[in-house]
Amino acid sequence: MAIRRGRGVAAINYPTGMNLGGDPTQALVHSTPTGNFMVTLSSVDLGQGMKQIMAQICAETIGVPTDRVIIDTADTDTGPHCMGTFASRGTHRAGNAVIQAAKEARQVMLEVAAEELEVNASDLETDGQGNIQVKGAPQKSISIFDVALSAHFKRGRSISGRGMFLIPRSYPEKETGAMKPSTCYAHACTVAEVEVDDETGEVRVLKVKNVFEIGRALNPKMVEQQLVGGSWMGISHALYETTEPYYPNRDHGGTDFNQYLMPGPGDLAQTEIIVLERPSADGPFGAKGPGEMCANPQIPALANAVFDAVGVRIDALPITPERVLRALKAQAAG
Amino acid sequence: MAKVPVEFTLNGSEKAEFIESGTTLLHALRDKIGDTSPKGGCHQGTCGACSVIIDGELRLSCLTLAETCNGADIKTTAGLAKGGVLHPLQRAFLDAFATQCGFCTPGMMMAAKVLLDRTPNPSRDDVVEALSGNICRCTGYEPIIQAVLLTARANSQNAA
Amino acid sequence: MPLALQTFPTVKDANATLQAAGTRYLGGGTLVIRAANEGDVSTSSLVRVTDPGLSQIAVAGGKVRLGASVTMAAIASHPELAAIAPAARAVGGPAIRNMATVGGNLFAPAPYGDFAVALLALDATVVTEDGETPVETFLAVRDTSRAIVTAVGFSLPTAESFRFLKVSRVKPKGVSVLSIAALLEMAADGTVASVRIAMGCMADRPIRALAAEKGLLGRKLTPQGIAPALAAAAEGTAPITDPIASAWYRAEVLPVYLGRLLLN
Amino acid sequence: MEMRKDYFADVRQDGLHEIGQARPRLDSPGHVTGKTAYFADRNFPGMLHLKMVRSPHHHARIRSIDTSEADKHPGVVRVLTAKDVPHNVYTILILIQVGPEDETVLADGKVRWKGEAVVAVLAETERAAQEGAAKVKVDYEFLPAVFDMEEALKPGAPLVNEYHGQNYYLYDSGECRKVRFGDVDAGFAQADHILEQSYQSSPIEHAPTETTGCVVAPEGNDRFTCYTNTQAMFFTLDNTSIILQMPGSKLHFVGGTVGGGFGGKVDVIVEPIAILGAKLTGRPVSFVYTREEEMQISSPRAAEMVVIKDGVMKDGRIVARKVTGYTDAGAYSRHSPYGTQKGAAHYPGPYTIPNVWIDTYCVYTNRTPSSAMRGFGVTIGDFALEVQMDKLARLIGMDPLEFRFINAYRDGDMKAHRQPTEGAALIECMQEASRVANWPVAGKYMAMSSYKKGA
Repeated sequence: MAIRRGRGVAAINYPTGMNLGGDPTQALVHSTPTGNFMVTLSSVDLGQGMKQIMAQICAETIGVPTDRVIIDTADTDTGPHCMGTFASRGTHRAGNAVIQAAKEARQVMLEVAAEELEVNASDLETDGQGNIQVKGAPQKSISIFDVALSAHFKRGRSISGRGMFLIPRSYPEKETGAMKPSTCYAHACTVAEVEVDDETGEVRVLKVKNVFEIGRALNPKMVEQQLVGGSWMGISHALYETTEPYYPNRDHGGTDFNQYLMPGPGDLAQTEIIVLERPSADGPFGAKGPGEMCANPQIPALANAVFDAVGVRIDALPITPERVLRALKAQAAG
Repeated sequence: MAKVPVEFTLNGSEKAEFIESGTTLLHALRDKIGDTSPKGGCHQGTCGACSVIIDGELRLSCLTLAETCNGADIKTTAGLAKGGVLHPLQRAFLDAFATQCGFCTPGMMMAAKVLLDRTPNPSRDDVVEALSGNICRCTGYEPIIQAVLLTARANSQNAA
Repeated sequence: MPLALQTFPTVKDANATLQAAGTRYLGGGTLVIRAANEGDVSTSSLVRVTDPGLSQIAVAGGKVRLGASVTMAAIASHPELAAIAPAARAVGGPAIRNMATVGGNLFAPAPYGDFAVALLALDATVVTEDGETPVETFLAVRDTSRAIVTAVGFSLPTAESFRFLKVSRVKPKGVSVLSIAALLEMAADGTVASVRIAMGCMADRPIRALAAEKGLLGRKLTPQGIAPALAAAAEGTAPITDPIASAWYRAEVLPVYLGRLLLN
Repeated sequence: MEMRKDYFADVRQDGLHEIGQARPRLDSPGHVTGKTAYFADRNFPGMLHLKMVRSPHHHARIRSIDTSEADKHPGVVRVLTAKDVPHNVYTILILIQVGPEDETVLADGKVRWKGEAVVAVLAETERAAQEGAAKVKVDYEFLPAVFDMEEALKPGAPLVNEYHGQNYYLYDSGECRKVRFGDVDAGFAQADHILEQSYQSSPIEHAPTETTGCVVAPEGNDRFTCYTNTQAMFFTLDNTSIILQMPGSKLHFVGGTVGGGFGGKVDVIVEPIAILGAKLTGRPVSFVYTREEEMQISSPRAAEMVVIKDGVMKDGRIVARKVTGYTDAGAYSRHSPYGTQKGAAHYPGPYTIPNVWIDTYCVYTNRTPSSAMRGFGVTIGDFALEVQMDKLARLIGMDPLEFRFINAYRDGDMKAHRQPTEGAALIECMQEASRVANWPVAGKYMAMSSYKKGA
């Protein structure tokens, strides 16, 4: 028996948002009487944390702490249209809509503050802690709490804003395929190390080192969640997963989590994540969509690592022990 | 349909219900009693999202008939926090960013709680084994393992 | 008809009810309740027995008697059953092990039933109201068995004599690619004096590796010594094909893993 | 995780108050206390349960459906067939003008995949619905089925879906989406080596821990509230409006808290029939996929076949790349024509290649309809492209990482679909990978930049 080691590399890019655009998202922002901000959307949180990110984006734009923002989403009686959560579009599309809405609300907020402070709105800034102050003279300030009370009960102003983000749809040219699929792309490069048991075809993933360029990590811990979980899913796709293990034969499809294989907590590779940020031109604070692409580069990197280890190419997914063993036997047979 | 009585203790309070014979504990808890913290991810015993603690042991409520739990002491994730204060495991799951979609979280915490109740200072392998019947599709497991180890470390520091 | 559970204090009472159509015995629930949840409407009545004797573990004079309701977790943590604990621990995750029973495992179709593989290697006896049956015979006719299994009995092996290996793709908990249990007695000269090998996933239920057993007798546990046994290991097998692995793969790696079990 | 802030520092504004900060997630306290409300955590008195009778055959004509025994079964409240669905033939992308309508909510006259929905049974309990479903009798006449994409594309293959008329999706560009850039034949003629390889995948399931489903409650005023785990609220609402021929104002969808999606919850499958059931019975309705349905009935990621032919020079430049991609849509379109087209836009990968030819086909077979999944249209393509890159590097005796530097796209490079590259960062990712993985490359590659040449 021999355990043989190998490593492989892969580099990829991935578009942010629906292919060819044409996928709008809207947002509404308004202040409560005491200066909390309600973001109304119909975007869906699948667990990636879209509610939290929209709160941070709104907070940054308005100039308040994130805990002053409330997200009301995915009720079609209240939330304006969103195309949906898919195609790595949530943060990019909804984030831009929230920024636009929050900017409009912020402008009203500053106008009310300007009236209270008897200065020009253009001379005001927020301190990020819940106050509005005169630029260069921070002692002259008013709390957003008081500004909102004033707007509601004294000045009859609605501190609110509307946001809409749409990348116009591109139609591919029939003969050449000329088109504009996306406005920004995330990037990744993964190096994977494996051990292959040449008697059983079992592949053990020792290490994956993933470098991701995602535009901007709006919340680094949440980015880490996505990238770590995505890297696991990439490994899973590469080595384990299929609903039809004998495709194109339809038989023996798994119907539960025992038969549908995914790496367990005892199969985890040592995983390293490095993040680079090249802000995108049109993303919210430069963000791109990292959610999908983070599960892609591990797959070819592992395929290449298996070849590096045992000298056989598995060009069909998933790279099961059976496929490796069959290839090794064919190799031995010459 | 014949109804049968069931009585058990749920998170310290007495519960008595008439249920249809053959009802799983998962359905009884969720649909009759209103504790929706155990989740139905598979109803097959393969995902662990419905895990509860019965008389100190980790069980799958989707494969347990409610009427076999008469007199039992049942604990669910809904009962972990006391008086509005989070249980150390809950705190650790927050601090370790160990939840994404959150659907597996209540089951994971039940599995982790049983482990820590018996093995206050578990090794990583102990944690991996304890969580091995619970599926998570979002996190890649590592943050959850870290959250459990973090809880153990915090507990041992508090005890010291 | 809705599903209904009937509870009896003794096996005798339950056995009578179990003869009715659409009735199944409820052990740990991992097979029967699952089937009901998945829409199997052929079962409308479940029967269970609360006799505490069914959950008892008795170890005396080198003999073990496990009540049919004894769980995998109870076996795995029993201080006197350390030798067979690996086979009990091979079943499911912690929650499943708290529920899955010895009796149920005898009926679990491949790729499940790892503990029954161990019982087959141990030459266990299956106890019902009708009497005692060798596990090998019982497994062969289990599909038509109607009497409730009350216990299994076997001689407790020493830790050195009993070996168990489960191969799964997912760790630490995954269903079997295959499992192998071996009971080996060595002679003073280091050769195999007696051997029973059982395999999971090499048929729809646990089966003996008779040819491999024969090939091992009188041989040393060295690569050369076991070579004939490994070469014969697949004889008489009909490995299953399922989402975990194909019959081809299982047959290919059986001698590899048998070799590792014997040499380690 | 480590942030490498030294890259692109000149174009990034750091030091913001909330952005870039690891704020705790506002939803996590709900998750750890079990208080987060998923759709299935809503329970209404008198709620009915919907179970689907599904096709046991891959391809068959339905001669007759007899629901009389099911109708009479205790606990069964209503049995629905195709004739109950106002607009039974639909396709979800019709909202963005991608047709034709090609799928039935409930099978009408024919089934095209094993598992297709035929009859819906609504009952007081899940058990009664299961029992009722078991009593539905459907008389099928088997038809030949095709499972292999190459077979499906051959003349004379069984026709999978009459609404298309052929076993591929017809784009405005013809039988495939095309990209033509440069002169690929001239590129091959010039190349030192040519390598043509074929790559294959099989379907993959999203396998979220929460299965697809919804709970519908009549509001009592002719409106219906649908608690759902859809990934796209209005997409689902608007398609439901079309299928049920109900004004959208009668529909109220509540969701947004989903137990994992990964692309698996953008098909509009459970909501229309559940709302129809609520409408016809006046009762709340729950339709939740079993785990078995989630694994085998819900759309998987498509199986794909990718054939890549490359011309490469000894110095490492790829001078021509021809990619033919096949996406196994299964029996119906769902999102597959979109995903196939996304593949065409993605090839030839993040590399600058002067001569490119792309054809991507969306192929119909008698299998579970596939649809979107994390990395839709790209994931399998990237597997093929990046294994091909490894093979090419070895073919010319070059380090695989260095080989990628030579071909990596940079700002200003023209892509095959005729957009100039903007915001590239592939080179920097590879440079960092070289460092962290201790995979050294020549200094000239470490000195490269994605920035516009000369800028």
